Amino acid sequence: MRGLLGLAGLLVIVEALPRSGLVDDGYLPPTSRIVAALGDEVVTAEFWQAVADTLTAWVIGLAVAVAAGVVVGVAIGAVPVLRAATSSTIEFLRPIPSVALIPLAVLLYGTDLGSTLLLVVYAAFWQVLVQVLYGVADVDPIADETARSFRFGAWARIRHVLWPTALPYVFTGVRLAASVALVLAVTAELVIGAPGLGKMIAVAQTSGAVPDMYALIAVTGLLGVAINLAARAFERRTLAWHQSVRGEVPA
Amino acid sequence: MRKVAYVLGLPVVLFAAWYLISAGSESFYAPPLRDILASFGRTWTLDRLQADVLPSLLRLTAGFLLAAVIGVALGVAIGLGPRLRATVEPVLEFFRAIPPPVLVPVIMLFAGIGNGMKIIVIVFGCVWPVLLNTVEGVRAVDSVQLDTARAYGINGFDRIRRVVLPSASPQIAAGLRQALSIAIILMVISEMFAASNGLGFTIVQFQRSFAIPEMWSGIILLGLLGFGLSLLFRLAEGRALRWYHGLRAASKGR
Amino acid sequence: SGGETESDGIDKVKVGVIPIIDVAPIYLGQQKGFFSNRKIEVSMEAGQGGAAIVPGVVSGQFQFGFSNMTSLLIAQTKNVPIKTVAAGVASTGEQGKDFGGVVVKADSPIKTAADLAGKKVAVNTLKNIGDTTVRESVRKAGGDPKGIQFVEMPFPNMPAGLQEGQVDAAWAVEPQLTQIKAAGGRLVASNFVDAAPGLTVAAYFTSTKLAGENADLVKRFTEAINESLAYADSHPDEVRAIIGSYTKIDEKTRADVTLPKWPTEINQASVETLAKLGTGDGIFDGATPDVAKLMP
Amino acid sequence: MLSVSGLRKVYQPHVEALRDLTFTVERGELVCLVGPSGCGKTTLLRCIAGLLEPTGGKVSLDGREVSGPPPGLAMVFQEYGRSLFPWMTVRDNVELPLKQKRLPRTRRSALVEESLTAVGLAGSESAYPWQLSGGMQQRVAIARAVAYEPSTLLMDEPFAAVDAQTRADLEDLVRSLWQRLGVTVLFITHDIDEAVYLGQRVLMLSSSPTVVQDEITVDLPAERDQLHTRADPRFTELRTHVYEQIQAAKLSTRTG
Amino acid sequence: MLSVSGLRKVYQPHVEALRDLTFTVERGELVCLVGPSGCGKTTLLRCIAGLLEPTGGKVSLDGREVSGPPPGLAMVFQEYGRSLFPWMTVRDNVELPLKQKRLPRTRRSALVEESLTAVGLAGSESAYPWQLSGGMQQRVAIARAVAYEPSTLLMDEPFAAVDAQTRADLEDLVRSLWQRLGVTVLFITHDIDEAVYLGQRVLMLSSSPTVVQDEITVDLPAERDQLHTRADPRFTELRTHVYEQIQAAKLSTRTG
Ligand SMILES: Nc1ncnc2c1ncn2[C@@H]1O[C@H](COP(=O)(O)OP(=O)(O)OP(=O)(O)O)[C@@H](O)[C@H]1O
Ligand SMILES: Nc1ncnc2c1ncn2[C@@H]1O[C@H](COP(=O)(O)OP(=O)(O)OP(=O)(O)O)[C@@H](O)[C@H]1O
Ligand SMILES: [Mg+2]
Ligand SMILES: [Mg+2]
Repeated sequence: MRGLLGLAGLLVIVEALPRSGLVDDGYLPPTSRIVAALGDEVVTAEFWQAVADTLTAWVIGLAVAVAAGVVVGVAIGAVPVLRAATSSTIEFLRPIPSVALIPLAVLLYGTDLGSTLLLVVYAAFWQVLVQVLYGVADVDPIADETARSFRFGAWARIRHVLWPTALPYVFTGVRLAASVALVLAVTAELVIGAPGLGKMIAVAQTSGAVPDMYALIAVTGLLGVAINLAARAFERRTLAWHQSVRGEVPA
Repeated sequence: MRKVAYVLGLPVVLFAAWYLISAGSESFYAPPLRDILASFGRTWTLDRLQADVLPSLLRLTAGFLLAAVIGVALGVAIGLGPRLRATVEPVLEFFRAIPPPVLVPVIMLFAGIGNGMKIIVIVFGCVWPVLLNTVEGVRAVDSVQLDTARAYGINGFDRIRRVVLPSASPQIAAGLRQALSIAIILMVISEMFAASNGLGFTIVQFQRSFAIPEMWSGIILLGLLGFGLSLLFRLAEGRALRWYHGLRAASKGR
Repeated sequence: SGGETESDGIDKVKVGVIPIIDVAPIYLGQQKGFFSNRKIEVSMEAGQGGAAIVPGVVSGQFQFGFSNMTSLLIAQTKNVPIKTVAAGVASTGEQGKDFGGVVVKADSPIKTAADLAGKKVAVNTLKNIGDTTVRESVRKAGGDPKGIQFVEMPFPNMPAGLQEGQVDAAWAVEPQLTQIKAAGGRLVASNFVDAAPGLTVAAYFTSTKLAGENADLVKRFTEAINESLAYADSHPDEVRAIIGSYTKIDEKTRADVTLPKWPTEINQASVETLAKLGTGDGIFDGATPDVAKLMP
Repeated sequence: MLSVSGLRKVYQPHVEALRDLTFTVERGELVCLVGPSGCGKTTLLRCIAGLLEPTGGKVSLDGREVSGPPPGLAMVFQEYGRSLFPWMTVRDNVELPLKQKRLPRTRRSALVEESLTAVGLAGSESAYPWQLSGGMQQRVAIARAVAYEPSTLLMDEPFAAVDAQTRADLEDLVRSLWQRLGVTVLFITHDIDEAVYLGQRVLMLSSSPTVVQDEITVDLPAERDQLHTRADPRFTELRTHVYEQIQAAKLSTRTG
Repeated sequence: MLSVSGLRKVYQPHVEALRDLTFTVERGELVCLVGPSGCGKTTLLRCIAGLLEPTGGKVSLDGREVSGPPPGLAMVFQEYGRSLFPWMTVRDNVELPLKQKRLPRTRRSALVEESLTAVGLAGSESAYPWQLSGGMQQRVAIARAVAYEPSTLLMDEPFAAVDAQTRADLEDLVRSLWQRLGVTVLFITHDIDEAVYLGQRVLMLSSSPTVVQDEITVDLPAERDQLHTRADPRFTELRTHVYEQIQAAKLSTRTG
């Protein structure tokens, strides 16, 4: 409910800025004009096709990145030797921007979904991985000793101790990855020209159709908001036990 | 000795594999590693480093530090205030989902094309992991610790400084770590548009002028840069979080 | 290989293009059936520039691509295995009435190209066709191009960049050129015109591999493109209409923009000139492009 | 004066930890609180400290209603391990509240040293809490409260993890501190002997839903010592009385 | 049979928690361990459970050297709060080790219910640990160990947070469990009466550097009950002996 208030505030500011003449409305059109442009877009099948394309790339890419990030993260985090052996490689690969891999992606997949996926997965994977690694390191030693004293096997310790501890970190990782994946999906479309919202933004941009461009950017942002809402709701249900969700400190 | 082996082992293996597999490569865009390495020395001369890598690093540092300060400050405020969180979270999520390449032109409208724009782009992209992790870390502060602080009248800024931040610091460190590599990525992206120097600019320029081995050498340099920075980061973290790592190691019998 | 060949002998062909006015003929040709006549089913893949299109063509993901001439020359010096197959777009050759030019704000002290010396000029990419041709304009106007400070700025940002004084001048193309002029901007040079008469600005190209393996497909594609170019050149109204189908340029702007020329031949002399200009400006890293090798 | 009236606390969604508590503690009084496990003692202490909002009734300290932690209050938490800050050394943990009080540096170090010595931890100043044994951690928490020189001291089973001898020493420490500073002390314990030995009064809580089941005044001489006081027949009488009351409290819930 | 010989443990960088400990516990014996706070009892228990690598000496259980947690061992940790998993309900916490033992479902629920009832927590099965009072949490940890039906049971001050009456009940629970299952029990406590009441033997540790200071065999009848055993003159004699020994241990460090 309050969140709507925040968004409404943003809308008002964007309406007021160009109207007051603080910025040229040719470059930042007021909310009303952006909304009008959005209205023109949402009735076209092309628009929904683009949204669907972007979301498909996002969902698949995110799913792959999260699954891989969690599995690799837990494996590396739980086995100290692996961690020591891989950390330098991880640190080396992580800062390589997905965008620098565009030629490689195009080389391999052209403008197909594969291209977008490669970039999305590459970028989102590290977000999850790093969070999982920190989460795994956060296991309470006493809780772990308890499990060991009852002779929990490796798998049971991962499942019952390590995983619940890492879960809040994983959630943060997934939320970070979700938006990074969206960002990369749109960027890939934007630069490579794979079908989707990004391509529409690129077209609007080169054509100087400013309100359209902002309308499409807004759609991307709104997708982000929706994704976060879903993530929060899911988190509230799964992390009911966690300190951060137990209820805000009273008094 | 052993540490060095761990650090270098896997990279050496991977590079060797790359070297062998690519040795006979005919592909224009995936040249043999031999050529890439050969061009590395030629390309990244001292002049180049000074002219392109140094400005990049300065922008990176400025952007990262700014993002760290903003992320932590905002994160603490949001993490402590459930009402504030409910109000601003959607707006933040909205901006978080907007791709920086789309945003660069928009930011350019307001911030021009100088270093300011590039730093803003870096901040805009890498503030999120810091912010999110700070929020979560702050929310997860042990309730008994908080009660202790409250009972002893440790309030306001002191509570944040002495209890909330230290307690959340492991998670904040995770966020900063993420932010660092994102900052590098955004440094490159910001320099892809409207720049005339910088590491990102150089790489893009190589790509545009079909100097592919040079482009790959630039990507390797990025990796090395990231590795070096993360090493520095780990040193700093090891210092700041000594208590935490000690606590973790304590009952493992080590 | 040459795309997928269906059982009925129709070749599916992907062409990497930038969604701007310059490539209107291929869309028009597609609509008019110039490609299907020749058993080619074209589809356009819109990329944001050479970064995506050239690797796509080299790797065979696209069969053909569209790129500006200077980029192709650079590629040639690096032995990128590509070859042009047809002309893409050419300057109108009329001073003050070309589809690209250098513009300044109405109240700018810059009156002629010679005044650009020592100023900040926006181009979409550094070390490419924009800056070499602008330098030539300055030279021709009697100025010294050495002191020009070129900065990169995407075309869509130029109107704002100029307005806000982020740059002193901008080398813009349509539709931004019309937009800037409508906002009171003043044209100070037609750089394509200054560079060479009948300058071929861009061309369609393919990989040498495809050219060698499927000469027939390349031939049919070239014929289809040429027919499209010729048709476009003589039917400006249809061009203005088709632009609306793949861009978001509004109708009024579409009616106002200056359309380029679409000759069917690459003007080799102009390409030689471009090559010389580029060599002089050092954008080929000391190499000299071999124009003949690039030609169809 | 601390006064609790009609205090009620219901945890979400419907655990009624306290039903209706009313009692007062005079300024400078030392009152012990006993009651079965889970009856709501910790809840009560948290409400008094202003850490928990009561569902009903009110708490006031020196005439002012408690709505947040009142100044001059120190509390020793039952979860001693979690109430120490793991990122600070023992010295810093003890010193932190003193810094908040803006005491000068020399005064602070004197207080820290004095209190750590009093709990038998001189020499462990620069260790981190997690390098200490359970009992040592608990003593750090006690030292922190003692060094603070509070006007109201709330202690939640503060000696649960220390050995018998140390416990006796700490009991005497609390009594001497109380006598010296005139501090109001509310002391939760499970050890009935301890309650009788320490307190001027002992409040007995029933098991939940919790009310004040009974209360006795400990009419032993103010000068107490481990040997003689505990051997006093009146001491034995009192402790038997408390014991029976608690047993009654327990039984009442078991059967009812 | 549990045998500890020459056990030494030095924490990084140079805290010598245990100097040289040697003792044995027969199979099915119930031995209590007392010693001053911080003397190394918890450290000893961790070494026996195979959770901590000794610096010197060795621990063997039934003839096999302990290098990791041996099978059939259950431990109640001093930090009961942190040893419960906050993401699981009380029931799941107790049940989890049984699942690891691959007991059938019906057997598991029977054990869970039985043990929770034995510690007086029937009805709190579906609460989370952090919704419970300190004493209740500690009882969950005890229930978890009891339900496990271990062959060796290590308990580190397991009754520190519960009230006197519950404590007496739990003492009897441990004794009956021990008699019924023939489990070997090593029990750390600060309560000397408890040590004498529960154990067949009481081991007294010195303060650090820690060695076994003394040991007594509790020659009270095997059938014990709270009322009569504690009233037994022999009981008083034994507890006085232990008390004096511990005091001696303390004094020796204070002066030396
Ligand atoms: N956060 C909570 N949520 C729900 N119920 C709670 C919460 N905290 C405490 N309770 C319940 O309130 C009751 C009283 O708890 P409290 O901790 O005050 O008991 P206590 O008297 O301190 O017990 P002990 O002597 O065992 O420490 C218990 O039944 C407990 O289950
Ligand atoms: N992780 C650690 N690092 C360094 N020193 C430690 C560590 N853990 C325990 N110690 C030290 O070892 C000694 C013995 O600790 P231990 O916890 O075994 O004592 P204890 O007998 O269980 O005491 P208590 O009765 O207070 O619980 C103490 O002096 C403590 O400071
Ligand atoms: Mg309590
Ligand atoms: Mg201990």
